[in-house]
Amino acid sequence: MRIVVDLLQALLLILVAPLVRGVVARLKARLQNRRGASVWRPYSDLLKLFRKEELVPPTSSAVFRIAPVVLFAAVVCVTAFVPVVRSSALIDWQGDFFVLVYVLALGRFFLSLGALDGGSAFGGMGASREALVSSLAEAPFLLGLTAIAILASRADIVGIVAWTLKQDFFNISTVHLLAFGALAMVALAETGRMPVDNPTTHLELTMIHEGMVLEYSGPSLALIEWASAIKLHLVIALLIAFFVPWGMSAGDSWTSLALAVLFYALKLAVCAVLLSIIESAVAKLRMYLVPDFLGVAAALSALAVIFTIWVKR
Amino acid sequence: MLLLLPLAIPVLGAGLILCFHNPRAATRAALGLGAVEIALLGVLVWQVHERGALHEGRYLRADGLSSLFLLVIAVVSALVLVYASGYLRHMGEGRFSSPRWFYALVFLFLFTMISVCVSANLGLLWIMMEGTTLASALLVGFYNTEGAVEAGWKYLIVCTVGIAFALFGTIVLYIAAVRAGMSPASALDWVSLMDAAPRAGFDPHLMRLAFVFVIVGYGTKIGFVPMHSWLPDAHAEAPTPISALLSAVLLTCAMYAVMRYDAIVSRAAGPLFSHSLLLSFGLASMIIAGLLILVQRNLKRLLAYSSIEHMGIIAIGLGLGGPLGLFGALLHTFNHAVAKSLLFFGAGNVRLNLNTLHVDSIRGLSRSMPQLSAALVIGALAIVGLPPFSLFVSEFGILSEAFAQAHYVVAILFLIMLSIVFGGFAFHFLGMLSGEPNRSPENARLVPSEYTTMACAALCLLVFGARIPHGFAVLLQEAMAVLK
Amino acid sequence: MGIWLASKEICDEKSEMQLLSIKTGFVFLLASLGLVAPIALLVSHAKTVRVVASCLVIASNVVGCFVAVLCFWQQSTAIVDFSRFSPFPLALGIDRLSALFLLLICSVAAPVSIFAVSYFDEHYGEQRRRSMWAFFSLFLSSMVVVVTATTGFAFLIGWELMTLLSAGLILIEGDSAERRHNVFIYLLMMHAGAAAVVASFFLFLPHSHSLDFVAIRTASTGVPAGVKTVILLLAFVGFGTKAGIIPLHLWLPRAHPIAPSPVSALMSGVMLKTAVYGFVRFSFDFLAGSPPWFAYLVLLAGAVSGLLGVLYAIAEHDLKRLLAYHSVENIGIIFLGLGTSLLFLAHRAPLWAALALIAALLHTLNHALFKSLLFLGAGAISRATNTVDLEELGGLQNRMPITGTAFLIGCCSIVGLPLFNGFISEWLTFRSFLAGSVLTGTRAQILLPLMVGVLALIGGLAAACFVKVFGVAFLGRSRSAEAEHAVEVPPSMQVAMIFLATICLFIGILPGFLLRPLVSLVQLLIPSAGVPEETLSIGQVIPWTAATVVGISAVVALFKRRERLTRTWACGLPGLSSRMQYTSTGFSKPIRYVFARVYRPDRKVEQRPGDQPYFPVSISYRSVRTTSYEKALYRPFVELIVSLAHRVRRLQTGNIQIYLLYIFLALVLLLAFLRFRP
Amino acid sequence: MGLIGIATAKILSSFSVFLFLTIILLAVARRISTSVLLFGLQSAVITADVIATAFQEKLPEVYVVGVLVFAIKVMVIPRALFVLTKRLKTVRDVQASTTPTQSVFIVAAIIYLSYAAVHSYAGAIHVSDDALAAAVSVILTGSFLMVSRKKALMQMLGLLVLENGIFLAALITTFGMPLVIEIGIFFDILMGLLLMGIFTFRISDTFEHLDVSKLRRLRG
Repeated sequence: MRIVVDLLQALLLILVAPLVRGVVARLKARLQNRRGASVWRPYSDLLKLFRKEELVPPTSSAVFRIAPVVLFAAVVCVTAFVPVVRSSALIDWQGDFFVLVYVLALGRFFLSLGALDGGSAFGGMGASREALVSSLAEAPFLLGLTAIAILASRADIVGIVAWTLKQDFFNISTVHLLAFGALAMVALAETGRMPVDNPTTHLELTMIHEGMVLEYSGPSLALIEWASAIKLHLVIALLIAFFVPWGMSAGDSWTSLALAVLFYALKLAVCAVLLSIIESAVAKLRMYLVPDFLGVAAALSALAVIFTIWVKR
Repeated sequence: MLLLLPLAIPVLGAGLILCFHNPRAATRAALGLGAVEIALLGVLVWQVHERGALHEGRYLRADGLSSLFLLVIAVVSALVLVYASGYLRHMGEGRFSSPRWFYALVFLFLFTMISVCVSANLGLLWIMMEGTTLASALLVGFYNTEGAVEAGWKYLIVCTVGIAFALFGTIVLYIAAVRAGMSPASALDWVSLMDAAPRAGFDPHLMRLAFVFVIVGYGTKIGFVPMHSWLPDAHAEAPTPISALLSAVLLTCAMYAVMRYDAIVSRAAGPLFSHSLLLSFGLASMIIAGLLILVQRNLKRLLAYSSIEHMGIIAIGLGLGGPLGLFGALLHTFNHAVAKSLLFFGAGNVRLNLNTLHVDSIRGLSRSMPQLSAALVIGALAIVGLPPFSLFVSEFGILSEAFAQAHYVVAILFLIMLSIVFGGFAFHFLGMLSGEPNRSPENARLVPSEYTTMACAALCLLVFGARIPHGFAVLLQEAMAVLK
Repeated sequence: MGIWLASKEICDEKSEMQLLSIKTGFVFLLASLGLVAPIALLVSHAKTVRVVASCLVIASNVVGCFVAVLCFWQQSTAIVDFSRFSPFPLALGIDRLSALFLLLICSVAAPVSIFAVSYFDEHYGEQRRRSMWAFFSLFLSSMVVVVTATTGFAFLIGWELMTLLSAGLILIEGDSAERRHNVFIYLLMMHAGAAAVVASFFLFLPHSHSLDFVAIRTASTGVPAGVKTVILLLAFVGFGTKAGIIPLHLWLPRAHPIAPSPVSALMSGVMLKTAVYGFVRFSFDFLAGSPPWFAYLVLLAGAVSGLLGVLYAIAEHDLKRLLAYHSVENIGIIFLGLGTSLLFLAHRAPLWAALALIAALLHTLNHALFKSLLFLGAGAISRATNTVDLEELGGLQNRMPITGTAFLIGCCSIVGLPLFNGFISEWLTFRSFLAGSVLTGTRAQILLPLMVGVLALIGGLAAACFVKVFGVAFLGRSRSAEAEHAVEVPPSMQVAMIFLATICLFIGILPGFLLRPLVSLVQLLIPSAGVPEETLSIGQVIPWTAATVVGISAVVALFKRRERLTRTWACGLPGLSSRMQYTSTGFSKPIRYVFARVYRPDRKVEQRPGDQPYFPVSISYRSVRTTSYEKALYRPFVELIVSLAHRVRRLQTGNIQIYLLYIFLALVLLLAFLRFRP
Repeated sequence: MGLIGIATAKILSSFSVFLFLTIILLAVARRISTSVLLFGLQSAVITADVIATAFQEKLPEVYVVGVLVFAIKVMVIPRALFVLTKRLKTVRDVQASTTPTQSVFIVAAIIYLSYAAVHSYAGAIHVSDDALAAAVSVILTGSFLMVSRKKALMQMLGLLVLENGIFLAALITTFGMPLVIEIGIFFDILMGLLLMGIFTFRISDTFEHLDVSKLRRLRG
């Protein structure tokens, strides 16, 4: 039973991901006074791409073909770490958030290699910038998680979530606030959203993530797009689980689970709205301001760690 | 008889060799006489081991310590004679500078050094020590060039003055002994002095005074800083085999004299004073010579400064005393003698073939003269005290003693200076050995006499580094027993 | 403290046979490595030399592996005593710590020597090949001696020889003025470091009366605290110099790149580790911990080395130098682990100390494996293209698929990606940092968790760096004709790389089998430590994670895809040339820009002709890192000594009267001393 | 007692004054020949002292030593040095680095210092202050001459003066060393002088001067 629920949680993260993307796109369109495409549009895009033939540069090697697969597998693997509707996950053990971060890094590593394998200037540009962003994002990401882990005296995501569930919502600590700020900023950077990267850009010179996937087409592109949708969803789910887990089902009964799903949908919707507002309101940062952005995140997360001394007792 | 023969042969031999006007005949005669002499020394060493200390009249005596130094003399002079037989091939016939004169003087020089080691009487010791200066001064000035004459003059004057002070020290010791009631006949006899020292009531003040004069005097010959000034000049300007002899044996013989005095004074007036003097001279020599090695550009002068540094090491070993310090110091005299001979031979061949000793103008030896550079590498590694060569072992012993006695300042300075010396040697030798040769040597191959001597020396360093042969270890023990 | 005691108890009759086989194997290892040198130098028949030398080296390493495995997993202790043959006690022995490092040496050396067979054959003529083999085998045996020594004498012999022989190997490769200078710096720094090691050994002497490890261990409790501090500091400086801790790393990026690739692999992969061994031996085994401030010092040094190491690495485009700087980085990570462990030990938290020590030791082993793999890869690249300059490479993956794949595994491992071995140790390090929060009321409570950020930054930058390395060297288009026509290396070289890559993967996926003996080892070093549960859990979980990732990848990859080869999109222009790709320098530009303060670059743009700003014939751009430790740290010191030497030299005036005056002054001074002596 | 006895006592009590005189004159001497003459005089004073000592202490060995001193240091060496100066045809000036006035002051200081230095020892070994101080100041003056005179010949002379001082010290404290040793020492001195003579010839052949302070090719 537990395994089924955990599996379903993971599937939820994977399958709903394009929808989240669609919703955010739609909301953004609305905020910009456009009608926007259907929220199901990402699904049809994926389907279309999966059916297309793939164009491969002649100079490229096997790495070009493997990269999207590894990226996708890594992201899917990570979904098994995150509790969504109840505080449990498929893979659940002490210290797993380091693994989570690093499995994501595995995917990104390969995607960057794939980008370089295209042999074009844009792939290199995207990979180079991605290298900068991700190398600087990793530290605040892990530090933010560390702060919360110290507070909960646990190092497993599920344990932290279970601990948070027991806390009083209104008794929020400074550490949580700081860590949330840091992790939210990191989340924007990790998922390639504004103000770090513009996912909808068509101007090559401003691209980061889009620059990397410029050479990809067909099923490979579909895998990459899907993976980045899952990643977006995943990161939102992670933030929800860490900072507002309340509403998760405590038992295994279907009703409580259904209620939890409902709560989750609600929280997800709020997040989507917030994200679209941020993305509409904020301009993309210049490339060399990104380190400052991440620097602020790092400072916040470091402060969060330092504040644990006084909060923990 | 056994003591007289090794003394008689060099003197007679010197005269004999002078009769051979043909250089080749002179060389052959010298080699033959040398073989006999070395065999006799071997027998003598063996007999001392078998029968204990040997006497010959009141003035000659050989004990364990002498036999160790005799062994050093035998080994080095064997190497030097064989090496010189090839080295002198370029030398013409001139007034006082022909092979026959060379060998004659070498034998005289050997005679004085051997007699230093077998003197039972401190006065005789002094006379013979002065004799070494006189016998070798002409050898230093052998080439009769401007440099050689200058070096020879400085050597003669500086050492004679130094030695004069040693004479004064000897006299002071004599006064102390006579005042303490010893008969004038035995007051300079080392054994009687050693016997009397603990109980005869020597005036400790006079003993210390005597030691000050002796260490300054014989220290001039050893090359202790600041009395070392003659040493680089003499070593650099002398013919290479003589440089090897000076560095490997002459300095060692002077050190032998200091050891004898140190033993008496330690017994009579407590070891603190003499040992601290030895330590300070040792450290000063190590530091100054080590620094000079860094900036020295002439290969033979470089080696000369290294000799000063090693005499400093030996002095530190003696000054520390203790079983390991003494062991290290005695072993180091032997090791240094062999390693320094090897290096001087190498330097001699560099000079023969490239006609220069300037470190900056020697390049790419490893390409142009691989055998020679192998010898130089081994010599350099050994002299800076790296394993697997034997100097590592002796320096390890001395360091152990320094740390075990908690002489931390000495030990740390010792280590720092070893590193600096290493830096100097590494810098100069890397420069000379590697790279493209900038001039082609006139005769790249070593002649057999050269490479056999170098190979023997290198092998000796390696063997002693891996394991001290049993016989030698026994010899060391006997030598240490004499000094205790 | 207890290693030898505990192991002696184990040696009952049952393990008698085993002990015998271990001893035989060990003696065989040393003897055959020692035999290679005379054979290589003296036997005249060239082919025999080649066959015998390579076979002996490889066989001895394989045997060494078995010996190490037996000792490491079964915990047997063997001692081979040569004291009868040497002037000072000289004995070799294998306890568990030694066994770990012996395993490290042999398991790296075996493939490296396989690689070396073809490498030496192709790169050197008859004469140099002989000396290469001789030095190579002696270098290996010196390292074996270092890690198995049980007396200070033996250790120091091995320690000095290791430096010398590696310098010899570098010089056989070539001896231009620049190399000579680098070798000189290498030798000098190593000698100074060795002096510190010598001193730290000898400082035990007044208390232990012998340099036997057992005696040192027993005496260490009686050593006064001040002396202990000095010993620790000296050991840290001495071993830190060898390990390449910043700012003592100066020699490392100079010496490693100029060695032949198999030797670089050994130097970077193995020789640096002997320093880690020495440091662990001193701080954990002999002294059983340190005061907290020392732990902080180690931690700080580790953090600085890690960060600066990786930052300097990113700015490099010479592959071997880049890898050398990564050695600095990884040594930094290892010392982060060691410092953490010492800190826990100082605060009496043995369990966590054990965890951090396991992390450090495992990272030591891992780094040896992947760094030698990467250096072998660099060797393969240089064989195929005659260069290791990244700007001249590109597109090698299609031409050298096996090398490329192995190299990729190496890259993933060094970055610390999951499924590869580097991750396991980095994860353990992360976990021990996290555990720092249990040390309430100490500075470590914040400092250790903050180190998570430092290590994450190091990891992130390393990832960026190796994306660059692999992407620029192996992917995309070739940037030079040599890279265009590169061919795969011969099978023996492939075998070597595949072997190392397999071990990396194996440890990365099934770490449990290695962690169990590591735990027992650490329990001996830190007596009251239990079994950290992390070591168990990661062994169980990582395989599942791996299975998930691999399974999903396999499933996804199974979908057959239609492919069509087309030219890369070039914005509508006729075509791309290789010069349009991102270069290594271009790739690292953003990071160099962000960390400009670390590099303090000196940029220079030269344009020709200078008077036409818009139509130059050529533009050259040069950006040189100016942060230099020589200038800030070493130069003043060196200049002081040299100026002192020059001043001393002036004392030797050449005037005999002055010389005589020196003698008289010395005499007068001594007489005055005698007169006014206290 | 008799006349000889009185003479002996006079010699023994006053020889130090003569020695002081010789060394002061040595300090101001400007010509090499004068210096050699002064050295001969000094040796003669010492010979007288040796003979007087031998007579007073009734030591037959010491007579032999006295004869040797007379033969070598008063007869042979000064003559050889004269011959040498003539043969070498160099300028006759001693070429001092100090003016005669400075030299006198330095020698005076040396004499004073010698008294100060020997004071603590002289009592201990039952020797008169004067005699011991004379010996020490002769040694020191020899050293001073070596350091301050640039001519090679003057260095030899300085060495001889130094040697004289040491000999004197041995004589007055212990009535000389054993005879064999003394003979050896004399032999050494002779040989040393012979060698130095050879070298002075070589120097003048090679460099065409005898100024040792200009021999500075080897340094550093």
